[in-house]
Amino acid sequence: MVVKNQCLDLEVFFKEREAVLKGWPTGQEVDLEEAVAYHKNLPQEKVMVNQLLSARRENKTLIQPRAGVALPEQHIELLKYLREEGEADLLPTTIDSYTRQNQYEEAEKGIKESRELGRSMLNGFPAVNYGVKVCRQIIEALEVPVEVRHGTPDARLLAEITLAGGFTDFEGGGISYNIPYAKKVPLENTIRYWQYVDRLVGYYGEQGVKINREPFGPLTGTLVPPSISHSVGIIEALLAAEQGVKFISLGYGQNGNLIQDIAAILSLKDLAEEYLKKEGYQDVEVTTVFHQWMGGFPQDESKAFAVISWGATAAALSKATKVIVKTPHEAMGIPTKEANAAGLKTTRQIINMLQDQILEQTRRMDIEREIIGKETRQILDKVLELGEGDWAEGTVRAFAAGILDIPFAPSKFNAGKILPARDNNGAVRFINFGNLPFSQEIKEFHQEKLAERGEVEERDVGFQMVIDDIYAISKGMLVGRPR
Amino acid sequence: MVVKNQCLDLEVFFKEREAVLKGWPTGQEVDLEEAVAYHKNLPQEKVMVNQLLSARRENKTLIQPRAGVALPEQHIELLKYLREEGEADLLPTTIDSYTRQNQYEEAEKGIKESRELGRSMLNGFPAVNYGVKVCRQIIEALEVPVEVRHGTPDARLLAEITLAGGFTDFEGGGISYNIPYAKKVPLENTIRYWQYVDRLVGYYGEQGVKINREPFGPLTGTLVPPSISHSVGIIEALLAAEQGVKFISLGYGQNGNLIQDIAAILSLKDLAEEYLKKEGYQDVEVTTVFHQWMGGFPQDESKAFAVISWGATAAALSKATKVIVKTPHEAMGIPTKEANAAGLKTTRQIINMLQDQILEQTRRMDIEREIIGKETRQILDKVLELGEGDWAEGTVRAFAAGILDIPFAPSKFNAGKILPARDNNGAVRFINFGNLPFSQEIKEFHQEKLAERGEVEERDVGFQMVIDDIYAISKGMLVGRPR
Amino acid sequence: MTAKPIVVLGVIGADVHAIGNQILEHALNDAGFKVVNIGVMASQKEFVNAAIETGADAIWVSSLYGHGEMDCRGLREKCQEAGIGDILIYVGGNLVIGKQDWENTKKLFLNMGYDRAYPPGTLPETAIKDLKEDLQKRGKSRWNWPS
Amino acid sequence: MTAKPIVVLGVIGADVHAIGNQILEHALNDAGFKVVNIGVMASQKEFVNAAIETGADAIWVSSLYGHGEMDCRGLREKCQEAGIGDILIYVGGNLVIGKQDWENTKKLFLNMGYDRAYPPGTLPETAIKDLKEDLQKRGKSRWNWPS
Ligand code: B12
Ligand code: B12
Repeated sequence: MVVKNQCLDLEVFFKEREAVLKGWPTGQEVDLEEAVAYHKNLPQEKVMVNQLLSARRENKTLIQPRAGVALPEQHIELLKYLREEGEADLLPTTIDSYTRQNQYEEAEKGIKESRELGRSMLNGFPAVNYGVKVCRQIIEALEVPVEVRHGTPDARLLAEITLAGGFTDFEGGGISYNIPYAKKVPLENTIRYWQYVDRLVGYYGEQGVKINREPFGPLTGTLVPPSISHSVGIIEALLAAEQGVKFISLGYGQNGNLIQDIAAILSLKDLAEEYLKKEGYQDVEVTTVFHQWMGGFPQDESKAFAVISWGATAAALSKATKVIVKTPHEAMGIPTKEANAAGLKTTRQIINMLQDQILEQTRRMDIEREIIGKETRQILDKVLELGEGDWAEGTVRAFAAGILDIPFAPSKFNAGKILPARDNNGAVRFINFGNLPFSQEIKEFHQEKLAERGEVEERDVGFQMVIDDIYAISKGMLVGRPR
Repeated sequence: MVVKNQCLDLEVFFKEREAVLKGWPTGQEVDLEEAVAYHKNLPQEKVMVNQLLSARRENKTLIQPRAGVALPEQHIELLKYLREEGEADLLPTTIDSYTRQNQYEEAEKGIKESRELGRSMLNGFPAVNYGVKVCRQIIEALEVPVEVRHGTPDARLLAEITLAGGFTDFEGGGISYNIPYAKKVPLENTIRYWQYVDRLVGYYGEQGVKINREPFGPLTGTLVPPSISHSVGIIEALLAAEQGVKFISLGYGQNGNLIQDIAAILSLKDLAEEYLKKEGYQDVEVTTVFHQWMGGFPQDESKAFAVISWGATAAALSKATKVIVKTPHEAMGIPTKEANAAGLKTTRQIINMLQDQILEQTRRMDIEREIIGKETRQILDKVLELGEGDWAEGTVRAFAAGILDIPFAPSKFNAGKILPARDNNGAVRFINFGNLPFSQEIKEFHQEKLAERGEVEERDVGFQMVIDDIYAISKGMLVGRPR
Repeated sequence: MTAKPIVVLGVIGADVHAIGNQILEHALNDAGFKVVNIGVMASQKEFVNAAIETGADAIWVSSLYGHGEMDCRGLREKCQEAGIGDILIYVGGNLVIGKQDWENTKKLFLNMGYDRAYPPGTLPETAIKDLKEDLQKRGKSRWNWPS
Repeated sequence: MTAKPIVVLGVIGADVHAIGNQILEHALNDAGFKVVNIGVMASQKEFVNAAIETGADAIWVSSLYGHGEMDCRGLREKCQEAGIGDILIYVGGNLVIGKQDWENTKKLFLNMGYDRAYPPGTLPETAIKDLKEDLQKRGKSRWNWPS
């Protein structure tokens, strides 16, 4: 199968749609025309795009948790609590892992078990099984916008049901919800699936309904160098824009070095706008998402609060449009609603205290921005070259060639040849470049930075550093120093 | 009574000493010669000066809690716990409020009630009542240095007993433990009392025993502009140096604006060294202490964790030699040992994650340093002028004239004419200068900064801002915006 | 207009926490009371004397530093001995040591004879509203409160 | 030197958490084992087949994402049916949903037939030490472990 970056023909789209809706009985509940009308009747403050754009305008950082349980009543109760007690600005509905794999039968079992035990046996909310009506109960019970957050390679049916259900933001993308979330799903397939999702969002847009799309920024969440996640995010933005998507939030997972993290958020927006313009998508609005540390967390809750605070700090100082919040239970398991609210409140306090503070651009920050810019452009330009002008084809070929490569990812379509590690100040650099198309200048920059750490630690730059870095934050450090 | 900044004559000192030791029966336990020998036998790592100087050398920030309960067994257990579970680098013994007022009879009652109820009925450890031997039990039970922290206007007997008891650091000063901690004790008295304490420390030093002295930096803990606390700290350093003190830690209470806080710590050390040199004290070692936010805390523990983290962040980025840690119970009451350890662990995680990160000097930081430097010099030079060259006399006259003035202080010897408030970025400025001897340039700087806030908030610069700022952090903000 | 109701305000014991005291004075003034602020480190005797001398309608005792339980015991009895046994006495702050169950603490202080007790972080508004009501109940409704 | 003991390693169910799996592989290799890593999203059947095909001495099952309780049930029985009923089976990760009492969780998995179960955050060293002991008990003490 070959996938081209072309706006899907409406006829093709509607034909495909029939099959998609047959994936599970609830598909039949979806009536596009009626759904458009439903959206148009939503109060303005329940529309994600409105909240994001006004936050961007006012230089504010909004806060959003992750949350999803198996039973609708409990899910609604949870979200209400996170709004009221946790002071969340935006809400999520995190989808369970069976639904993410389109295993709706398994999800049904999970619902049953959960009903019997009275507690959630699923790690998220199985929206497809519940269908449009129950989704709308969620939307109607809450006064703020709700986003679908998941990790689904083929999210066509999920998108149909949740968007008809009144959700106004949909996370994911053909790369970001494949390579970190799947083992053997071909990229051309997921890019195609997500063209469908984006086309659906584009279609809603053409009917006057504003829906936001958010590629999943953090990927594997673990030592992902900014240029890697930026490249993926920008490609997904371009693919979405081609399908008519007008509102895109691009995400980035905190690495922990403040300067690098701020530079990453600033450059992400600049680069995305640069490429969108260059490719002829003039009217796409880009907002940014900062994810608090996505790798392994400390088990101790007091220490987890510190990691959460540090994430909130970087989010506030980078003026990201929103921050996705972790909880003190992160290392242990899906949080209770109290723990979830605790993470939100810590974040809220930091965001508020830093709201009016400004960190100046410094020389180091300029250097980081420049490096991230150069790396991202070198990757993206090579992708386009490989695709002979087509971003979709280019992406498939670039992954095959290791030009795009995500560290620690489970997918067999990922080369897995690059190796990241922290430098002596905790910024994430490359130990191995794999086949990344970086210039000599860039490579030397990374090598020097890592050599500096090697000298301080009196050891070779190598895999043991990577392992130490993977554990570092959970063990109370940023840089994984030898013991 | 007139007090002069002159090294106490040893004969005078020893004569006074006899009376001091009669203040409570335990005074008779103190044998200076034996105490010197005891100190010389202490393991090097139990000596505060060693820990502070090596941290300063390695650019590390050490962490220290506050803690003290009525019963020795429980006190030792508490400190051990804070060391082991809380990972504290340095330990304290916080003294109860009766002892601080030399009300040893009341303290005795408190001990009795505590024994009967099995829980502490005192807000600290009554060291005088227990005497030298029990103090040494504390020192011997722990592997790190322990500091006496209190708030005692007349701490002569307390110093005698605790220093003979093996403590290697003693907090306080004639100004900083009077004006914020007393109502009607004349300044000349407390300066004289603290000359005694400093002379005692100087005497130990002459016998080869290194004891650290730490003026209490945060004063009233609430919106104290850096130049105010810097002036007090530097005067106390000069007074101490005159009595032969060689190791001084100068403190500063976090205000919340990162740039101002970093500038404050950096300028504190520079200014202190400048004045010590200028006044002929060449061999005094200055270290710095950063106090996490000392004003009203949020009641919500998750929010308190954020305030603690933010304090740890500023401490780490300013490279203060140590940071004094708050707890998630701060707004509610004296913390349980678990809550105390929680504050330490949060701080530890932040300090570790930021250990290797560097924030560059920026233009704004330079401006803040310059402003703090100018203000402090203008105050100090006027103090010296009023004292006709004598810092002690100058201090007494300066407080009488409002040249030195501490916001919100309870002492009737404090003019109480200055009024601080936050500017639009949260830095603490002056609304009223009282009689502070500031140049027109400085005054205009503050007025402009506050006018900017007034415009944003569309209200007059005035007392309502002060009230709003006093509550702000406890209500989840930094700047107390109008509702 | 009639005379303003009078409140004696102070921080009891060896307690020097001055900030809340200054804010309470300001808030009571704003609300139309006459405030007699005896400040921090006030003894029970000073509270009683100030109340007698000024013919006060209420006493507001603060205790922040943790010794409240020991310091506050007996104030009601001192007032009775001095012949002002039925004066309104409120208490607030961080009354006991540590984070304790508020209902127990409240009971403790009400049993000591305080008319009302307030937990940490109470805003002045809350207690001022109560005070106006309590005074009204005592037939002092004729005061004209600034609105 | 004799042949290395063989461990089948994988992440069960629809779980894609790959980092711990990669680290475990590395650590087992370093400790002298032969690792057959079937990776993430492995079904019970894949575990059993890999164990049979390679004549494995142990199976290490990871479950991080919260569905461990549902996914892990029945693996011991499948092994029994396949004739390798007494193979060592360890399980670790974030086995259940949420922060739950570990002793209960452990019992749950031991009752399902797992030989050992490890709580979140277990370091590879810990379990490798146990594995060596368990193998030794089974008479496989002749292996020469790298020191
Ligand atoms: C990184 C991460 C991700 C990445 C994974 C990228 C990838 N493909 O690998 C991304 C972002 C994609 C992700 C997705 C999801 N995640 Co996730 N994720 C994490 C996180 C933060 C770190 C995991 C990690 O890499 N740790 C570092 C490695 C080295 O440690 P480890 O995995 O724990 O493994 C070690 C030990 O556990 C042990 N061990 C593991 N297995 C075994 C087996 C044996 C036999 C032995 C002896 C030892 C052992 O040894 C390993 C090496 O030291 C954890 C929380 C945490 N720990 O802080 C959550 C967490 C595991 N994820 C969770 C969840 C719910 C999900 C999602 C379902 C939904 C979501 N919230 O987005 C999806 C799942 C998708 C799917 N189908 O699996 C939950 C699981 C909840 C629960 N059990 O109650 C956790 C605990 C977070 C939380 N508190 O909610 N996640
Ligand atoms: C600032 C501060 C200090 C400053 C005080 C400066 C000064 N002279 O004012 C300094 C640093 C000097 C200090 C010293 C000490 N402090 Co102190 N301090 C604080 C802190 C952080 C804020 C207090 C404050 O100003 N709040 C802002 C004002 C506006 O609020 P407020 O005082 O609570 O008052 C309001 C309400 O409570 C209420 N209210 C108060 N009284 C009354 C009375 C009535 C009738 C009513 C209706 C309402 C009411 O209205 C007020 C206005 O809104 C608190 C903890 C906190 N709250 O976060 C600890 C705290 C009060 N201190 C404490 C302690 C123990 C001490 C020390 C003994 C020892 C120490 N740890 O250093 C010494 C005491 C010295 C002494 N002899 O009193 C403890 C008390 C513990 C307890 N009760 O269990 C606290 C709670 C901190 C803690 N958790 O350990 N402190």
